[in-house]
Parts: sequence; structure tokens; C-alpha cells
Amino acid sequence: MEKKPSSSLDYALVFGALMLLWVILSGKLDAFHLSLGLISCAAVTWMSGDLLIGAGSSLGLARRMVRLFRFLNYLLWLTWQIVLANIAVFKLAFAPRTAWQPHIVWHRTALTTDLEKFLLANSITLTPGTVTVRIFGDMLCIHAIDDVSAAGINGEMDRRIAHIFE
Amino acid sequence: MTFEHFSIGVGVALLLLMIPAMCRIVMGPTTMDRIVGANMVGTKTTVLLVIIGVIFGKVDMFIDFALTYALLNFTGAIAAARYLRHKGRRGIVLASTSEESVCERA
Amino acid sequence: MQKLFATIAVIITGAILLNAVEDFPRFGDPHSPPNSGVSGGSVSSSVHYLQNTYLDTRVPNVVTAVLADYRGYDTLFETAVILTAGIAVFAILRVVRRKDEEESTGSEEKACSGEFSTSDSDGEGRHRVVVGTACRVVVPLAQLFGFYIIAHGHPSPGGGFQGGVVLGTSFILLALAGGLGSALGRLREDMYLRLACLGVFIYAGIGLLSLFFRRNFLDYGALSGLLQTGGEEMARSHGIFGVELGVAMTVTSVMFALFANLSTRGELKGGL
Amino acid sequence: MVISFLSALLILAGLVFFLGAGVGILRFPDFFSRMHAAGKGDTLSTLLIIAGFALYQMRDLGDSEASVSAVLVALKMLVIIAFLYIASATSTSALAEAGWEDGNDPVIAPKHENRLAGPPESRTAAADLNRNSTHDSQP
Repeated sequence: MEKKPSSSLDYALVFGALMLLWVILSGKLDAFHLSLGLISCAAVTWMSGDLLIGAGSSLGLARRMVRLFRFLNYLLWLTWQIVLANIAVFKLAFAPRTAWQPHIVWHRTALTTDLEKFLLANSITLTPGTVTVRIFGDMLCIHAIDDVSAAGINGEMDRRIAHIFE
Repeated sequence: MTFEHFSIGVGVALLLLMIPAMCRIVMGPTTMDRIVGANMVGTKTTVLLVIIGVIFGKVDMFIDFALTYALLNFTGAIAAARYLRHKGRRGIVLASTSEESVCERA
Repeated sequence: MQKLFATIAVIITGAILLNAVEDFPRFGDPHSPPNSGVSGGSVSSSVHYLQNTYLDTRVPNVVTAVLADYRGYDTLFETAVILTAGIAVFAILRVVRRKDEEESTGSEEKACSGEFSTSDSDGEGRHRVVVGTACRVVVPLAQLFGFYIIAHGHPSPGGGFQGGVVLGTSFILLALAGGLGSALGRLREDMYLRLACLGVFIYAGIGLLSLFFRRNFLDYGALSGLLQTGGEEMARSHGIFGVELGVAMTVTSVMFALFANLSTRGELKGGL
Repeated sequence: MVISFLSALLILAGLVFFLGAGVGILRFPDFFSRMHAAGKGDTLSTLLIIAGFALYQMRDLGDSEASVSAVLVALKMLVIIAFLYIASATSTSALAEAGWEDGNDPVIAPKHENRLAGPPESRTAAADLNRNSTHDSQP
């Protein structure tokens, strides 16, 4: 992954997000605790802000908001998938042994960046009957617990994730 | 029945439902099974801490405990995974032969 | 066979511990030592602390005040014990090579650049995409949470020890996910050794400062002349906060030092 | 009252899913199948129970006095949920990977054994998997 210089907007956004989290955690809005929060957020941004920024992107604020909105939209869809996953596992847990058809599926993805692959792998882990076991390059090794869930690995998730970052 | 009574009931039910995971910790058969069971118990302990907070009426305090516990549980699981993948009998052999060829060609 | 002996040992230990439970005072017993005053005072000790802590120190959390103020000596030496543990592990495990040997073994500078990499350090072509990317998000949040715990030792259950553990855990997580080098690049070895000593130094230094004002060691009330904020009680509160900072520094550094040395057998290279 | 009822419903749903996870972790035949029960049942039941309690915190939002702290507490619970969202999936994945490299063999259903070969690129790894798993496949 080529390394681009991170802009100061990146660091400002990281600082802002951390400060928001601090206010939620702290719940104290007096000057003493808020100034402690400013110091702490500055320290964390300085120590490990580059982790949150990642490879550094030169996107404008509007594009980021669009991404965030699409990401939240995706999360909603994913949560619904997780509910389905649990119902499936719940049924399987009480099903007779013949209903279990565990096997390994290989899936090739077109997603390239680490973040996209991370999202895909974790989404697969959380959705019906499939667990990502390993990732080699663009190949995902997936353990599926029955045929129905294995058929669910058909690239729809890839498209949705690619849509977030397009 | 107040919500506090209900919370106590939920806590007891959680404790009872932890028993299968505990059985998995005791029965094994492999180390990884035990770790998965322990991880499951750990996640539920996070919930249990929140419930204790609700019962005592000090949720804001117990959420900090729960968050800390969740963080330590996560770190423990990752550390166990890291440690065992190096100890494992398949880790080293496969990595030097077939996995690399998969990476190159894929 | 081993398991049998272990089971027997566990059962015997458990029986002894359960037997000791009988000797405890009953729950809420008004005549038990903590409730009836150990030093023969008219007010019991716990009631005394509960009533007077906020008046004395302006700290709402009694445990923090007892730990850092009433029992300040105890906590100072606990911190010193932690530092000693760190030094002992360093002295026993750390392998220090001479410069010329170092060059022959390879890429020391690259390993400690602080670069977060998701490919494995041993170069076997395995990738930790999932864990690595998750920890990119979790580690800064964990660090912020650690700072929050340290800063809120007064009103909520927190303080130097707990916050230090969370901060140290965040560095350990970083080392697990992005390679030991990425954590060592942020908290270098000379840095954490200095921080560990500096923590104890801050604690003892705050205690010594009060000696200069002709008061007892660790009597933070003496700092009111220095801080100029709202009387002796606020000075105690701020003194406790300073002490907590020192404890947090030591605990963070020693946690990470223990992990780094133990996981690499003192080489500080490779690791888990 | 409605909010209390809704949150109780969420919590009970969480308990039911946790029951499924518990049964699954006991009954499933191999390590990887147990990961399904542990990973998914654990995540959703935890999320549901904590979300239920977070909803309960918002019950008397009408009072201006208590509402700020109640909302903050609920937001803190949301932080826990967000953290568990990341952490649970990640640790499931990491443990599955470690379980593979530690030498756990997946039980493969008989009718799927010929599908192990997968795409041609992965033939070597799949062949290795095949060799390891034929002797203890499901009866």
C-alpha cells in the first residue's frame, strides 16, 4: 500500500471524533474535566492518530460525510443479516445431526484495501452460517455450516461494501 | 414486579446459560475449544456487569467496568490466537509451502 | 495422574478457604472490627472515613482518597514494587548485543520504526488483515479510555493503577496486531524505562515537596501555598491527582515492558 | 411503561439467542462449527441485552433533570455495543484462524468432500486440508 502524506484535516477529524467520545465517556462538562479531555485527546492523536487515519486520503469533507452515511446504512443492513444469522444458528442448534453440512468454501473478492477486506471478512463472520477462517491475498477461506448459508456467499456483500467506498 | 427484580432474574438466567460454555471449557477436547468457551463467558460477564449496575442503581459506574472487561477479554482472545498459531503443528509447515503459493498465484 | 493430584490440591485448598469463611464477621455486623473502630475511637473507622473524606480532600470517591492520601505510603511502595518487578524482568531477560553483532543480525531500525504493518513480521506471507484493521480502530479508543480512567479517579472508580493497566493493554494490543515494532516505535525502550522511573519519582517528589513546607512526607495539604487554588482541601485533591499520574506512568511502562521482554525472550524483536 | 416493556422484550430475545448459542456450543461436532454458535450467538445476544438496558435508561426522558445524564449513560452503552461489534467478530475470526493453524480439522459433510478442491489456485492448500480431514469425517 503506497503511503500518502496525511493532511491536517485528517488529524483535525480524528481529534474531533476523540473529543466527542471523551464527552460521552466523561459526562462532566466543567472546565477542569474538559481541559483534561483536550490534553488527553491531543496526546492520543499524537501517539496513535495515524492508526485511525490509515493510508491517508485526500478526500474532502463532503465525500467523507457521504461515506459515513453509506457506512451507517450498510450497518443497518448488516444488523438485519446478523439477526437472520442467529435465527439460522438457533434452528441448527436444535436440528438433527443430518441437517449439518459443514464444509469449506473459497471466495475470490475484488476488494483491494485492508479496510474493505476487513469489513467483508467481519461481515461474513457475522452473517448466516459462515465464518472467515483465513485470508490469502484476495482469496477468502470460509467455513460454512450448511448449503443454504454457503450459497449466500455470492458477491452481494462485496458490491455493497464497494458501494461505500466508491 | 419491578424492573430491578426482572434484572436480577436476567442475571441469574445468564449465569445458568453460561453453564454450557463452562462445560465446553472443562470438556475440551482441544485448547482452542476451551479458549472459545472462555471468550464466551467473558463476553457475558460484560453483560452481567451492566446488569449489576442496573440492580445497584449505579449504571454509569459499572459501564466503565464493563468496558474495561470487554477490552481485556478482547486482548486476551487475540493474544491466545497469536500464541497458538505459532505453537500449532500446522502453522509453520503450511506457511512455507502451500500458503505462499496461493498468495503468489491469487 | 497429574490431574488427580491437581484436583485433590484444589479441593483441599478450597476446603481450607471455605473453613476460614466461618471466622468472618457476619455481613453487616455492627461489632465487626471495621464497623466498631479499631483504635478505640468513639466513631468507627469506616464511618469516620465516609463522613470526613470529602471534607478533608474534596474527593467524592472515598477509595481513591484512602488509597492515595490516608494510605499514601502504602501506595507509594506498591508503585515501587511494580517498578522493581519491571527492573527485575529487564535485568534477567533482556539480551543486549554489541553493535557489530547487531548489524549482522539485521534490520533493527526497520523493526522499530513505528510503522503499523498488517503483514507478518516473520515474512511468511501470512496476513493479519482482520486483526490488524480492527486494532487500528480499537487501540486509539482504548488509549483514550485509559486517559479517561486516570483523569476520573476522583468522581468515579478509576485512578492510576486501573488507567495504567488499560493504557498498557492498548500498547500490548498494538504489539499483537501490528507487530512489536509498531508499539516499540511509539513507546521506545529508553522511553518506557524512563517513564517507569519518572512515575515513582513524581510520586515521591510530590511527597518531598510537602517536606519543604515543614509538613509531613506526602501531606499534600502543604501544597496549597504552591497551587494557589481554593485552600488546603483542593490542594489535597490536586496532590492526589498528581500522584495518580505518576502511578499510571509506572504501571503503563512496566506492563508493556513485561510483555515486550517476556514475549520475545528479551530480544525485543519478532515476538508473538 | 411501553419503553420498559420494549426493553424487557429485547432482553428476553437476547436470552433466547444466548440459549441457542449455549446449545450449539455443546452439540456441534467440531471446533469450526462451535465458532458459529459462539461467535454469532454471543454477539447478537450481548447486543440485544445491552440495547435493552440502554433503552430502559431512556424511560423518563421527559424529566429535564435526569435526562442529560440518562442520555449520556445510554450513549456509553452504545459505545460498548460498537466496541463489541468490532471485537466479537474480530476475535471470532482470529480464533478460527488460530484454531486452523493449531491443527483443528474441520468435519466435512460427506457429500461436500469433492468440493474441497475449490478454485484451482488453492489446490495445494485444499489438498492438504483434504488429507488431514478424511480420516475423521462425519460418520
